[in-house]
Amino acid sequence: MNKYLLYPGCSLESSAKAYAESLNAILEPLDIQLEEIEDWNCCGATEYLGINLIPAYSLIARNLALAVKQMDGAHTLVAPCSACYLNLAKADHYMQERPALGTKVNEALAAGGLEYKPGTLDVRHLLDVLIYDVGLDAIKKKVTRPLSGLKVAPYMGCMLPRPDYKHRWSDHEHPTELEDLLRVLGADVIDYPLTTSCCGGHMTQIGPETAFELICRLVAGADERGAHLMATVCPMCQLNLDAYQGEMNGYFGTDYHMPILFFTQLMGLAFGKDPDELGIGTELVSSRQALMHIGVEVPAAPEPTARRKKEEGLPMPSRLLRNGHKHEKEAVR
Amino acid sequence: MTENFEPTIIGFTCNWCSYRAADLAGTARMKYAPNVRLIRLMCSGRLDPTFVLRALSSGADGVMITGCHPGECHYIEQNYKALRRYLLLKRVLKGLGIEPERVKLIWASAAEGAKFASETTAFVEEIRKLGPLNWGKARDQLPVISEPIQREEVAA
Amino acid sequence: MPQMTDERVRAGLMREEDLSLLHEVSMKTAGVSRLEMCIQCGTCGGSCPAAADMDHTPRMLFAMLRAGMREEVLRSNTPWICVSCYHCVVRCPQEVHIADVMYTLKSMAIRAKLYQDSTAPHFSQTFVGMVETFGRGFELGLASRHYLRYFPLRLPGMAPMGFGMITKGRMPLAPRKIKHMTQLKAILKRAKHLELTS
Amino acid sequence: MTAKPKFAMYWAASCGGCEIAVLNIHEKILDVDANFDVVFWPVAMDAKYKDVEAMEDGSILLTLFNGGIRNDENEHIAKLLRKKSKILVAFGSCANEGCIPGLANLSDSREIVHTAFNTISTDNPNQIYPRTAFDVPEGEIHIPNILPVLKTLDQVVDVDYYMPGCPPESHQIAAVIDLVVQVLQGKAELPPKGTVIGAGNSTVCDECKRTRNVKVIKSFERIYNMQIDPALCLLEQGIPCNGPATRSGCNARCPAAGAQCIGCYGPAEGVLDYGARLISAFASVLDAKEPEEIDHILDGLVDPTGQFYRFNLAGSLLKAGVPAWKAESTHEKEKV
Amino acid sequence: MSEKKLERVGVYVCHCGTNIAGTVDVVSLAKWAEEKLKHLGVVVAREYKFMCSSLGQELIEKDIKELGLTRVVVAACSPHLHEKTFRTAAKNAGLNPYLVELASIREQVSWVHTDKAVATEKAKAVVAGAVSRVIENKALEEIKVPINPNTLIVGGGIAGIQAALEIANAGFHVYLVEREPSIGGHMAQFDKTFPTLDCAACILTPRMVEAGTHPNITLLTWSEVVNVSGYVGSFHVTVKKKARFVNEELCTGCAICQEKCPKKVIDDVFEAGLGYRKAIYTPFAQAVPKFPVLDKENCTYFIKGTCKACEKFCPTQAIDFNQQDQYVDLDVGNIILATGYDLFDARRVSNYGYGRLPNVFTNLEFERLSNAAGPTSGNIVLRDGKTTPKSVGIIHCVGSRDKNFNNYCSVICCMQGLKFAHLVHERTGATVYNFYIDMRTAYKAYDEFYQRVLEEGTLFVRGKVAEVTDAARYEHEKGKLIIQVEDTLIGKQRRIPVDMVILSSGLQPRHDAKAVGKQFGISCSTDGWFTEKHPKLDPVATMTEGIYIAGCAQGPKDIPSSVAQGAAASARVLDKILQKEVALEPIKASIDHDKCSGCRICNGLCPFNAIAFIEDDQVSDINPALCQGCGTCVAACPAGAISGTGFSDEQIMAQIDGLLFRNLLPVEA
Repeated sequence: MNKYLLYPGCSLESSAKAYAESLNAILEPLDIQLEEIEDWNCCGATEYLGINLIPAYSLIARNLALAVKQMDGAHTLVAPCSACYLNLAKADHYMQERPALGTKVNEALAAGGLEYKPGTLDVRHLLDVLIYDVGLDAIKKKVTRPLSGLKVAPYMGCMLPRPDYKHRWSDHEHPTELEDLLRVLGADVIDYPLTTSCCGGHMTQIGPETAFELICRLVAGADERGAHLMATVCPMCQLNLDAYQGEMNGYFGTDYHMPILFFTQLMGLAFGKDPDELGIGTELVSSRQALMHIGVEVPAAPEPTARRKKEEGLPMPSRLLRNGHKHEKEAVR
Repeated sequence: MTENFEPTIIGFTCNWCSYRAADLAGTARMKYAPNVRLIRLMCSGRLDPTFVLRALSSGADGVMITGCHPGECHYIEQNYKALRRYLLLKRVLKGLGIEPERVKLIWASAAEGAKFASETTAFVEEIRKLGPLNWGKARDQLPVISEPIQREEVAA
Repeated sequence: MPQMTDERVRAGLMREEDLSLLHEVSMKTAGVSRLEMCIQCGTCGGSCPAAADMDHTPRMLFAMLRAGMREEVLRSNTPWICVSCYHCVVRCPQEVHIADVMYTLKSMAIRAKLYQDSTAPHFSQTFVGMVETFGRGFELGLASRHYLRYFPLRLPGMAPMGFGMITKGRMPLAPRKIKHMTQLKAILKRAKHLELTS
Repeated sequence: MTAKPKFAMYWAASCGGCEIAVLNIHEKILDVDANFDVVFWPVAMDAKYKDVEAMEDGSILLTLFNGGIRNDENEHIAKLLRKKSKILVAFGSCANEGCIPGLANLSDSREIVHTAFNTISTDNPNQIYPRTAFDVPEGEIHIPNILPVLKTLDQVVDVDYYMPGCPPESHQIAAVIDLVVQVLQGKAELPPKGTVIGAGNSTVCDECKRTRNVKVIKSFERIYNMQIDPALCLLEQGIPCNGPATRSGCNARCPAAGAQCIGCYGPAEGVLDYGARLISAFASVLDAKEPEEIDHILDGLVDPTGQFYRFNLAGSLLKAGVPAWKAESTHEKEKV
Repeated sequence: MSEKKLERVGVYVCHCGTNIAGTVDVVSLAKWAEEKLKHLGVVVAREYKFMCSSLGQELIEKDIKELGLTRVVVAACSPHLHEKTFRTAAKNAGLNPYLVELASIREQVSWVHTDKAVATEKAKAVVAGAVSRVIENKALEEIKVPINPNTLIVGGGIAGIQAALEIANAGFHVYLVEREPSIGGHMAQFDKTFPTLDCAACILTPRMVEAGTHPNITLLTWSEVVNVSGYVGSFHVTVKKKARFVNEELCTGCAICQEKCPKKVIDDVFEAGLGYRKAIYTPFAQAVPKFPVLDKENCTYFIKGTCKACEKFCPTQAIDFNQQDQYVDLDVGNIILATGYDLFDARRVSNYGYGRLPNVFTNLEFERLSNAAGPTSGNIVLRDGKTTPKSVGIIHCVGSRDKNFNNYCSVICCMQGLKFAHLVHERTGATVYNFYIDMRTAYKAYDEFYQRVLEEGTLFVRGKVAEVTDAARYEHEKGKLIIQVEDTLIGKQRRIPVDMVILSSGLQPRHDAKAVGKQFGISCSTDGWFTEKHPKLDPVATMTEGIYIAGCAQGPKDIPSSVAQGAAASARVLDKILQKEVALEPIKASIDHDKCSGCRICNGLCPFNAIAFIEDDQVSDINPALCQGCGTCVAACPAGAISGTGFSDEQIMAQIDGLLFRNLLPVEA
C-alpha cells in the first residue's frame, strides 16, 4: 500500500467536490492511502503572492510544516489541485534557492510554533503519483469498463507541467502523461495541441473578456477536433471551463457544449464505478450526452431554469470566425 | 580586536586560468584588497595540502586556492583532484579547531578578472571577520599551569 | 546630482534612485529572478496567452524597468493580466523568473497605489481577506463581495451559473474555518512585520 | 682496563613500550652490556639526575631518548642529556613525532589536567589537584610543570639520529646496536647526522605483500564491517590504510595481519607533513567529481584528523590544534 | 641549510614608466631588497625605467657577467608577458634561463591597488617570495624529441581536407581518417554557400578529388581511431577500418550494385532523413572514395541469408561478404582533429513542433530539399512532396543562445537564414519571414547579403518565436502553421500563418567529443567544444603538444573560418615537421625509485597516461615526453617520492615563507 499525505485545497471542499468524491472512489482499487493534513489552510492561490511576499510564503509553508509534523513514514505530499501543487512546490523550492527567504519564513512560522526545513517533503501532484508510483500497468488491470468510443481531449493546464522545478514531466509544452493515462482507460484520445494552454486563471474574476477569450480557444479547439468531453487535472481549470462556458457562449454568441470532467471521474467510470459515486452530474455543462458513448446513463439533473442563451435574431457566425469577435469585444469596452 | 586587523592571505593560482584572471584584473585596473599574495602553480592539481598548512603555520590568516572551472582544466580533469583535496583538508582543519572557512576554493577562468577581484575582496572580508589566526605565534617557551580549574571554566 | 530637466521627465527618468529600479524589483522577487539577464528577445510577449489585453508586453516592462520608469511600470495592467501560465518562464532563453517578477510588480503597485483599474487588486485583497479570516477560501463570499462592487451588471448573466453551483452543492453557503486560526494569525502577523522590516 | 663507552636511555612522555622493545631484543642486550658502560637508564638501574649533571659534557657516547617533552622535567633532562651525549637518538615515535601523547595537543592543557584528575573514572571527591609546589615540614617540594603543548625531542634540542616506530621493531633495534658496535670496532662508519636509522627509505607498501592495482576509492569502509580480501590492497577495498605514506621498516606487520597501517613509523624521508601527504593521496583517488558525491564518500572517513595525525600531530606543520594555542595566549595574558 | 653556499642574486625593479612607479615606491623597494634580503644572497638590487627595453636587458646581462650572479629576480610585469624576454637575456649572458624569476608587481600590485604604502609593502612581499624561490630554482635543460614527419588528420570535412592538402602539398604524408563512407563532411550536404551563393558541391568536390588522389594522402574512410598513445613527435595510433564488404582493389565504383540492390533505407545521415539510399551505397554521387559500403544491419543477405544481388551483378567480383574489420597501426608525429559538429536536435524545442507538425523542417532538411541532387531534385515543397509553399517562416536561434539548451551563439544561423530566404524567394516566390533575436552579419560581404535579401522583400520580425502551432483561432489560420511571436519592434504579439517553417537548428559538439578528447588527451570547454591553447593567440593548438584542432570541433564557425583553421593547423604541423625535433618545456615530474613503494596511488591520476607501473620492480615511472608538468602526481604521492622541476616543493615552500616575510634578517615576524 502506498501511503501519502494529502493537501486537498479549498476547491475540493466546494466547487470541485466531484474531484474529491471521484478521488475517494478510486483510492481503494488502486491501493492508495491518503492522509489529510490536519487543519491545513488555503495556499493563497495566485492572489496572495501578488500582495505580500513573506506572508504569502508563510501561509503556504504552514501547510508544509504541519505535514512534516504528521509525516509518520510518508514523506510525499500529494496535491490534487495544480495551483496548490505549484504553490507548495514553489515555497519548498524558493526557500531552498534563496536561503534568506527560507530564514524569514521560518521566523514567521516560529510565531506559530512551527518550522519547515526546505527539501524535507516531496511535493507532487496526484496525476504524477498515479502515473509514476501506481503505474499505468496497475491502473490498466483495474479497468472493467473501457471508455472506448469516448473522444476525450486531454487537458493538462499550465501549472502542472510548468515551471516544473523537479523535472517530473515529460515536456513543458506537450506532456504525454494524461494522454497515456486516458489511453490506458480505453478512451479515444484526440490530438489536442492546446493541452497546456491557459484556462484564464483568475481572469474570470477580474478581466472576464480576457478569460472568455482563453476559455473559448480551449473549448473551440476541443470541439473542432471532435472531442466529446475534456479531461482536466485541476479544479480551477474545471471551474473556468465548466462554470463560465455558458457566460462565454453568451459573450461570443457561440453555442459550445463541452463537458469538463476530472480525470479521476473518468478513471472511476473505467473502473466500473457508479456515476453517482463520482460526482458526475454536478458539472454545469452536462456530460450526459457524452457519456452515452460508453453506455453510461446519467440521470438527468434538473437544469438551471434561468435562460442560458440570449435570443438572437441574426444568423450565427461560423465558429472560428473570431476576428469579428475582436471588434465586438472592443465595442464592449 | 579585529577592527584594525589586516589579514595576510596566501593565494594559489593555476597558470592557465586563475593566474590569467589575476593578470586580466590587473590589465583592466580593477581594484581589490591588497591582502592576498599569490603563488603561481601550473595547475590547481599541483596544490599539495602541505602548502596550505605551511602557509597557515608560517603566519597566513587564510589561504585562497583558485583554479579553472570544473570541466575546463587545461590538464583535463586535475582541478577535480584539487576539489577533493580541498574538501578533505577542510574536514581535517575542522578537527584541529581551525575554521575551515579560512581556506577557500574559487574557480575563475582566464576571462573572469572581475570575478577574481571581487572574490578576493570578499574572501579578505571573510577572513577579517574571523580575526587573526596567530598560529603558534607564542610557540616558544610558555608559562605552565598548575592551579586547579573550575568546572565551569572547562565547560565554557 | 545633475539637474532634472524636462527632457528627463518626459523620458520617464523621474529620479536618480529610479535607475536602480531593476535591481530593486529583482531583489524583491522570491527565488533568483535573473531579471538583469533579459536580452529583449520577446519570447515572453510572444508566449503570453493574454498579451493582447496587456498595455505593455512583459519584455517592454523589463525594458522600462531598466529605464527607471517606475510610475509607468507600476501603472501598467500587465502584471494583473498575467494568468501565471508559466509559458514564458519555461521558454525564456535567459531563465528569467517572469511570473514571479509579475507578483513582485503587483505588490509594489498595491503599495504605491498606482494601479489604474482596482478590480484586480481588490479581488486579490478580498481573497486574501477571506483567507486571513477563515484560513480557507470562501467562494460565495468572495464572489458576492467582489461582483457586487465591480461587476454588478454582470450578475444577471451569471445568475444561472451561481444558481447551478449552489444547487449542485458546489458552492457552500457558509465559510469553513480552520481550527487553529490564532496560530495562523500569529504567523501572518510576524510575516507581515518581517516583510515591512526587510 | 680501558673504560667502555657510556650508554644512557631515558623515558620521557611515553608509554614505556620503547623500553620493553629494547629488552625484547633478547640476547642482543648482552652486546649492549659487553660494549657499553650503562650510566643512566632509570627503568633498568638506579641513578640520580645529579650524577648525570656531574658528568663531563659529551662523555656519554650514545643516548636513546624515548618519549615526548610533556613537562619541564622532560625538557630539563632532554637538555641535560644533549649536553652530556655525543650521539643523541630520538628513539621511538614519541620522541620523533609526539605519538599518542601528542594528541593531547588537540586540547587545552588545563583541560588535560582536569580530565586526568576529575572525570568519572577518577575517584577524587574532594577535587584535589596537584600543585607544582607544596610546603612540607622538610621544605618546599616541587613536581614538574605541564607544558601547554607536547613537543618532540628535536623541537627542544638538537638530535643526531631518528629511530621511528611505536615501538621500534626489535629487529631494527638489534640492527642499530650491531651497527654502533661495528662503528666502535672501526668496521663501519656512522651515517650523516640527521639520518633516520632503523627503518627503510620507502613506505610500508614496499614491504606489503598484498596485490596493488590502479587506485580508485569508491567508499571508505571500516574493517569490522566487511569481508576483507586477504590478498588485495586494503586501501583498494576502502579500508583507510596509512601504509602508502608511512615509512617502511616494520615489515608491514599490520596489513599482513589484516589490519590497516595506522602510521606508527611516521612520514617517509623528506616529507614535511605526514597528514598532508595522506589527505592528498586519499583525496586524489576518490571516485567522484561533484562536491556532494565527494562529501558523501568522505563521510565514511570517521575522524579524519585522528586518521592522519594519530602519531604525527606534535611533529606536524601545525603541531597542535586550536585549543592548545588558545591556551597559550590566555596563559600569557594571565601572566601579564 | 646554513652551511649551504649562498647564491648570488640580482634583483631588478622595473618602473614600467609610471605603470609601476606611480603606485609602488620602486626606489625604496630596491633599496629594501638589497638590505633586507642580503642574507639570502642578494648582492645587487637596481631599479630602471623599462627593464624590458634592450638597455634594461643589457643591465642584467652585464651584472651576470661582472658580478657573477647565479640567480636573477625581475620585479616587473606578469611572467606571461616577459618571462621569456628575461630568460633569453640570462641565457645570452651565460646563465641558465630557468634561474630567472619574474615577480609580478604590475598586474598584481600597482595596477590593482591605490595606496602607495600598502602597494609598496605588498611589492616587498612579492619580491621576497621571488628571491626565496629563485634560490631553490634548478638549472634546467629543454628536452628535445625527434618529430615523425607523418601526420594524422581525424575528420574529412572541409577543415580536415584543407589541412591534409596543405601538408601533402608541402611534401609530407598525411593519413586522413573519416568515420563516414566518404569525405566531404557537412559541406557536401549543402546546396549553396553564403554569401556568394557558390554551389557547395562545385567548390568542394575538386578538393575532395584532389585529396583522394594525392600521392601523399592515405584516405581511411569508414574508419575510426580506436587507440592513441605516445607523444608529440611519435604518436602511435590504431585505426579501425570497418568492413565495407567491398574489395577496394577490385571495385571500379561503377555503382551497378547500388542500382541492383533491392533494399531501400531511409538515409538519416546524408539526406537528413528526407531521402532514401540502398543497403549498399555511396552517400552521394561524387563521394570520395568512390567505393560503396554495405550496411550490414539493413542488408537482406545478412538478415535473411539470401539475396546477394550486388554480388551477382558486380562486374569485377568486388563484393566480399566475408570481409572483417581491420586494424591499421600508424606512426605519426602530429595530429589534427577536425571532427566537426552535430546538429542540435530541434525536437527538444517542443513548442516549435518539429517531429509533430509535418511542415516544420530543420535547416539540414532544407539544404537537402533545395539541393538539386537531393530527394526532391531541388524542388522546395512541403512534406507531402508536391505542394509548393506560399509562405515560409525561418526561425533563428533554435537551441542556441538559450539557457534551456545551448548557451552560445551558433554563428552561422543568421547568414544561413538569409541564404534560405533568398533560395525560397528565388525558387518559389513565396513570402518569406525571418524571425531573429539579433541579426549578426559580421565579416566580409555578409551584411551586403543581408541588404540584398531585404531588397528581395523578405520580411524580418525581430523577436524570438514563442511557438509554432496548428491550433488555429481564426479562419485564415486554418490549415496553416501559425508562428506566434512578439514583434518586439512594435511591442505587440503577432500570429503569422505560414505553410512551411524552417528551424535554424544550432551547432553542437559531437556527441562523442568528450570521449574523443580523452582519447587524444585534450580537454573540452563547458559547452563541450575542444579547448584551444589560447582563445586569441593560439586558437588551433591545444594543451597537448602535437595535437591541433580545426574547424567546428573548436567551436561553431562558417566555411571560410573552417578552411582558415585547417590551413592554420597545417602550418603549425609543418613548422613542427621542419624543425625535425621539438623542444619540450622542462617542467616535468619524475619518480625517485628508491622512495617509490609502488602503492600505485599516482597511476590513475595522469590524463596524459604518462605514469606507468613497472611490474618487475614494483615501482611507478613517468615518461617525461608524455608528462605535461601539471604536478598533480607530485602533490598526490604519499611517500613524497615524486618531484617536479620548475615548481618543486622546495621552491614553493620557500616562496610561501618569503611572501610571509618569514626569512627576513632579523626575523621580523
